[in-house]
Amino acid sequence: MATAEVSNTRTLKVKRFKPSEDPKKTYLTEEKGLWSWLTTVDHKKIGLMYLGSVTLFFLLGGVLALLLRTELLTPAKTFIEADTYNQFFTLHGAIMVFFVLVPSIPAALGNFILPMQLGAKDVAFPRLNLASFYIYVIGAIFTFFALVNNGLDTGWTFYTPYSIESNSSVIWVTLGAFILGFSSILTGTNFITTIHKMRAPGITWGKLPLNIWALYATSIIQVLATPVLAITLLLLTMERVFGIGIFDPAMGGDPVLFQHFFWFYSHPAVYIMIVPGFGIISEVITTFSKKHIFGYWAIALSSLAIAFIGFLVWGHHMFTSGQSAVATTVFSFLTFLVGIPTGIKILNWVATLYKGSIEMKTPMIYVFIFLFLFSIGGFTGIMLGSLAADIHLHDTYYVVAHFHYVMMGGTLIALLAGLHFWWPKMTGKMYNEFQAKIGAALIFIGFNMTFLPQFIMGSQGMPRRYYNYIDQFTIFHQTSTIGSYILGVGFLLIAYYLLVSLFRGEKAPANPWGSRGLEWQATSPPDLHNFDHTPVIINGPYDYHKPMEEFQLGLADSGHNGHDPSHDATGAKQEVVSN
Amino acid sequence: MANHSTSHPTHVQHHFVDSDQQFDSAKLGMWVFLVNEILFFGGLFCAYIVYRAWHPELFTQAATELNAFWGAVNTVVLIGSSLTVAMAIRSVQKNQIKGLKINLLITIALAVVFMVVKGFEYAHKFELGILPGELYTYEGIEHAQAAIFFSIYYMMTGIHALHVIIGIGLMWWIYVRANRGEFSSEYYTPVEITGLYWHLVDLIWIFLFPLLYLIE
Amino acid sequence: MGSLFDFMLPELKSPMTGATTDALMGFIHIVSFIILAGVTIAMIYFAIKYRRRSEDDETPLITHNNKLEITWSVIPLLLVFIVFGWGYKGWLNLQTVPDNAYEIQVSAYKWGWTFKYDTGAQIGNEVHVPAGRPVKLVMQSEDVLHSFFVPDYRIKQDVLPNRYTYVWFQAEETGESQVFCTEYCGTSHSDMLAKVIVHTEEDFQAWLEDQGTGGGGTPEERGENLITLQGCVSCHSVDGSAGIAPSFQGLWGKERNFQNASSVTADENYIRESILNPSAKIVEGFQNQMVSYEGRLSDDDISDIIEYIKTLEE
Amino acid sequence: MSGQNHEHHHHVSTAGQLWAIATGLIILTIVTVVVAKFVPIPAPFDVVAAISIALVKAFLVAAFFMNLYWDTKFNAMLLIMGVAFFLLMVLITLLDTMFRNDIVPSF
Repeated sequence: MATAEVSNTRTLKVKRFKPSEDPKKTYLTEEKGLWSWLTTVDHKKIGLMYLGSVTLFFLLGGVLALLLRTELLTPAKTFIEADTYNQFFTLHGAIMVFFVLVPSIPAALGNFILPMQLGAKDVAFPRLNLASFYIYVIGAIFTFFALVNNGLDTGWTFYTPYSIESNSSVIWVTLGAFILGFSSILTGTNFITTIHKMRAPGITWGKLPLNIWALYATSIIQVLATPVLAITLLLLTMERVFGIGIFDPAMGGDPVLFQHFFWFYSHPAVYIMIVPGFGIISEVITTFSKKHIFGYWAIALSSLAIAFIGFLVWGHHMFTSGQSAVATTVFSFLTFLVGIPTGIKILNWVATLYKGSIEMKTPMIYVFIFLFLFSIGGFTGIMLGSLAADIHLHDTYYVVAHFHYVMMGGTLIALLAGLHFWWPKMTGKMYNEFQAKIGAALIFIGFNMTFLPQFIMGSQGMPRRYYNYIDQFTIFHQTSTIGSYILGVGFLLIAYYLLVSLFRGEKAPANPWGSRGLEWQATSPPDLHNFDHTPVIINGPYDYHKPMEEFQLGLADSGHNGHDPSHDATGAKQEVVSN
Repeated sequence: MANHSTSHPTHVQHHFVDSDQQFDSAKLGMWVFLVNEILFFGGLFCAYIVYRAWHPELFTQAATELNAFWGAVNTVVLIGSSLTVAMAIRSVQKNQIKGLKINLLITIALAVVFMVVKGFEYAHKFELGILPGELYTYEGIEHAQAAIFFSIYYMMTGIHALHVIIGIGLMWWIYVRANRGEFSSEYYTPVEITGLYWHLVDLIWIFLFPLLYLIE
Repeated sequence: MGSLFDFMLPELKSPMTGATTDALMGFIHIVSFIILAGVTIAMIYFAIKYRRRSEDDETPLITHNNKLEITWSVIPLLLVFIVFGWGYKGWLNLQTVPDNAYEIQVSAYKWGWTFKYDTGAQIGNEVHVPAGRPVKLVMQSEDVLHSFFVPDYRIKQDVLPNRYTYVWFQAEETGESQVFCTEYCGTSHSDMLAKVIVHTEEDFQAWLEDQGTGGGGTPEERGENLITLQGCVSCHSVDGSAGIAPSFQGLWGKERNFQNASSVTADENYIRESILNPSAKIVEGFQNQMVSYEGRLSDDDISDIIEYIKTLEE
Repeated sequence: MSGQNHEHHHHVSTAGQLWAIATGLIILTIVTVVVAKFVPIPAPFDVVAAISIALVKAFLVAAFFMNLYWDTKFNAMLLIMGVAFFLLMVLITLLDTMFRNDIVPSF
């Protein structure tokens, strides 16, 4: 490619590559057997292994949640002891946060989709990618060990000094989460490098899919925040082993300092969980509206803005903790600033629908559910950010409902949208659309029935993490419990029809939704190396006003993968070689 | 993608287009990882700063138990090892594999010297009863939070020492690979990124030394 | 609308601390509801109006609209500034204790509250206060973090082991309000409740006088008072019912079987040891989870408690 | 793309340069010890002096040993970003720990 040196006058020989509807070899069939999965460095298989593990943990965390809700059917003891209840809510929180929400979208779906959307053969460091999966597994084993050996009863927040004196297996879980942190860090490092160095020719920063922007913002948070969690958990472990005293008031240490350390990670961590969800929403909403995204740069940059401002607001978890008045004031103020970019995104998505060609397929239904639930989560977040209201609502069920609306109504619903959206690409199979819609309806009804009453009882004064409660809250708790059962049935239904589709599902075409995204220009399921050509990108990922043929271009001759993506393919002359 | 891999040198992995892309990616990835390391140590520095701002007198008193001379010696040793790592990279860039190996061995030796000095410092403190946290029994410092200073000291220097040990392991691995003739001026990515790691370990110590040993 | 808010919030019994909170919450709820309704209606309207009619539908190219973007950035920004300022004002009020406030010392422990008056009177899990007068609680924890929450007053403050924190309120009417611990503190966190009991000024003074200096009564009465005050009863029942620790009823003079298969008759020394060094002998079927009361109870206190336990026959 | 491009990608320092940097670092180490032990500087400024010298040393290592001076600016930006976020963490935490006993701020 000697001509590639001068970007404006070069000629790119491009050719039209229509993805085959009947691929002979795919990443699933190229190598078979358990061993090929366990030793694979293919980002797609690793993504699926993550998806499987995340699903297992979601099942575990979900069962714990149902047990908790069942216990709360009546005040005082329904069927488990207070200590068991305390362990269950702790493990529910820890598992859902560390093992489900954090890795769900980036490590599972992101791993699968990111290189494909960049037109790369793999992530930059495939072996590190596999390592990150095994690190996740090791972290999980530690946590499992705690689960069967004494449990954990500190709450997922590990607040000192309770976590220092607790009799449960705190060290196993802190070490588990410590190890898990490295998995998260490696994924983040891998993604940043891949996005910078592995883009196909023509993918400039202005043509990155918004999913990539979201994963990029997420990776930045992972890289900057996770090490602080690691050191915090290490210090807590040392606190229990040697009694180092930094966070222990009995030794002259300061428990509020621990909260600063903890939330320096754990607040940005909620953006690790939600921001990749934003990416999925942008992809799905454009595909099913068949329309260009409204406000591309507003959405892309607001992800980065959220990532950065998200680092400055951790103290809003500590308004009643006894931190200084100055800090409280500053944190409250900054908290409102992070609400703005989030609001901007929502409005841009709604505006994208305007004059679109909207098809309510299952992924799109989840997007609608997301927009509704996440908005409620966002508004209640504003409520909790305002000082006077937070004093009343802090550590009540209002907060519980708020973060379930954000994390479950946001992240998990976005995950479901993404899962249904990319399922045909990942497995090559179509799921049953009718059953999927029933599932979405059950999720929507069950979710609201579970968590709306929690807003009310929370502002009535029902504190969180309560095994026993006073009689006036009984009706809310019972409604909530019934809602959680409906939610459980919804998830079972989803698991059922997705599993059925694997064996009996219709064969998926390469591009069932008519998307312009690059990942849909590969076969379903994709080739081991994603594309059988080096893709060339001339149009933006949301240029629905242009014909599909313009999205099916690849380098006609073998060789370079446009290592230097600043060479804008639009500047070059294209010489389309006929097929 | 059989048609793509024909022009690949053996060290270039299949998913990279060429050696440069692989080198740049590895280097960028390493820098991202170093950012991690900065924030990892950052947590400890933060604890240090908070406690020093609360109890400046504690830090002045407690630091007298640390030996500035040996701290300075270790600083010079680490700077020396950084120099030899830089020389090792220079050697491999100029395709002088023998120079690479010699410099790596000197680096390992200096790192071991650092650890030995550190070991003597620790041993001396253990004898006095200056142990972290609850195990602390020393009575020479009249301050309620004296144990916390040494907890911070042990955490900072301990984790740094752990990084030195990992560094020794990495250098040895590079040395073994160099012996097998895997590196040349065309391909020395692992040498370069291990070097970056080692310099960061040096960087951290450059701050630890005045903050812990030179408080008057 | 008013009744909806009543449904959302408990009756406000300390307007001095809670009025701003209630007004602010009402404001945010209404504005949020309007915006949420707007967004939802727009979504559903678009979904119906612009539904896909054929696979060849063509959509217009609308990439962005700067005026619109600025509008919907600036308006929410102004709204959140209002919310911030309003919330800050209310919080400032919560932080500023009136000068004439009546001060009560609060001690939190696993799992109960002790309230100490300047007369020396002490009472567990009930705080009696005068109506129509600001009350300041100066709080400290004896073990882990706790948090003092009275929904009726819209106040909450964490209680820390190494520092004093405070809250204030002014109950206008006589009556009772519920106190919760809202910082997770272990097994019986959800039973760490207390009541605020509001008296008229005269009744309050009379009640306070009644309490004496906390040292009155027979040894048995003092012992009974102490086991409530020190929170023993949150684990050890006095009616023989099973808890997370052995009941006090029927304890005296009985043979105790321990985890290590040894046994001893429950006498003064056994009870004393169990209070000061609880992990020395663990009764079969129970966990080692009690903390030592060394330094928290005087020898006299322990004697009084033993006297009281003697009265608890089966 | 391989041959001629190599030069601007991979800077090769001369041995003299590397030795000069190392010598500079060792001299600065001696300076910082001497300043701390033998020059009486009043309370907060002794720390400022020590940290300033350490920053100069850190700059030398990062720029010339770690090759940032010749490297792509993005890698230098990463380093700066890491330090910036560390400073944010410290400064905001100090906003709490240093002002706990202060009166409530007012408009």
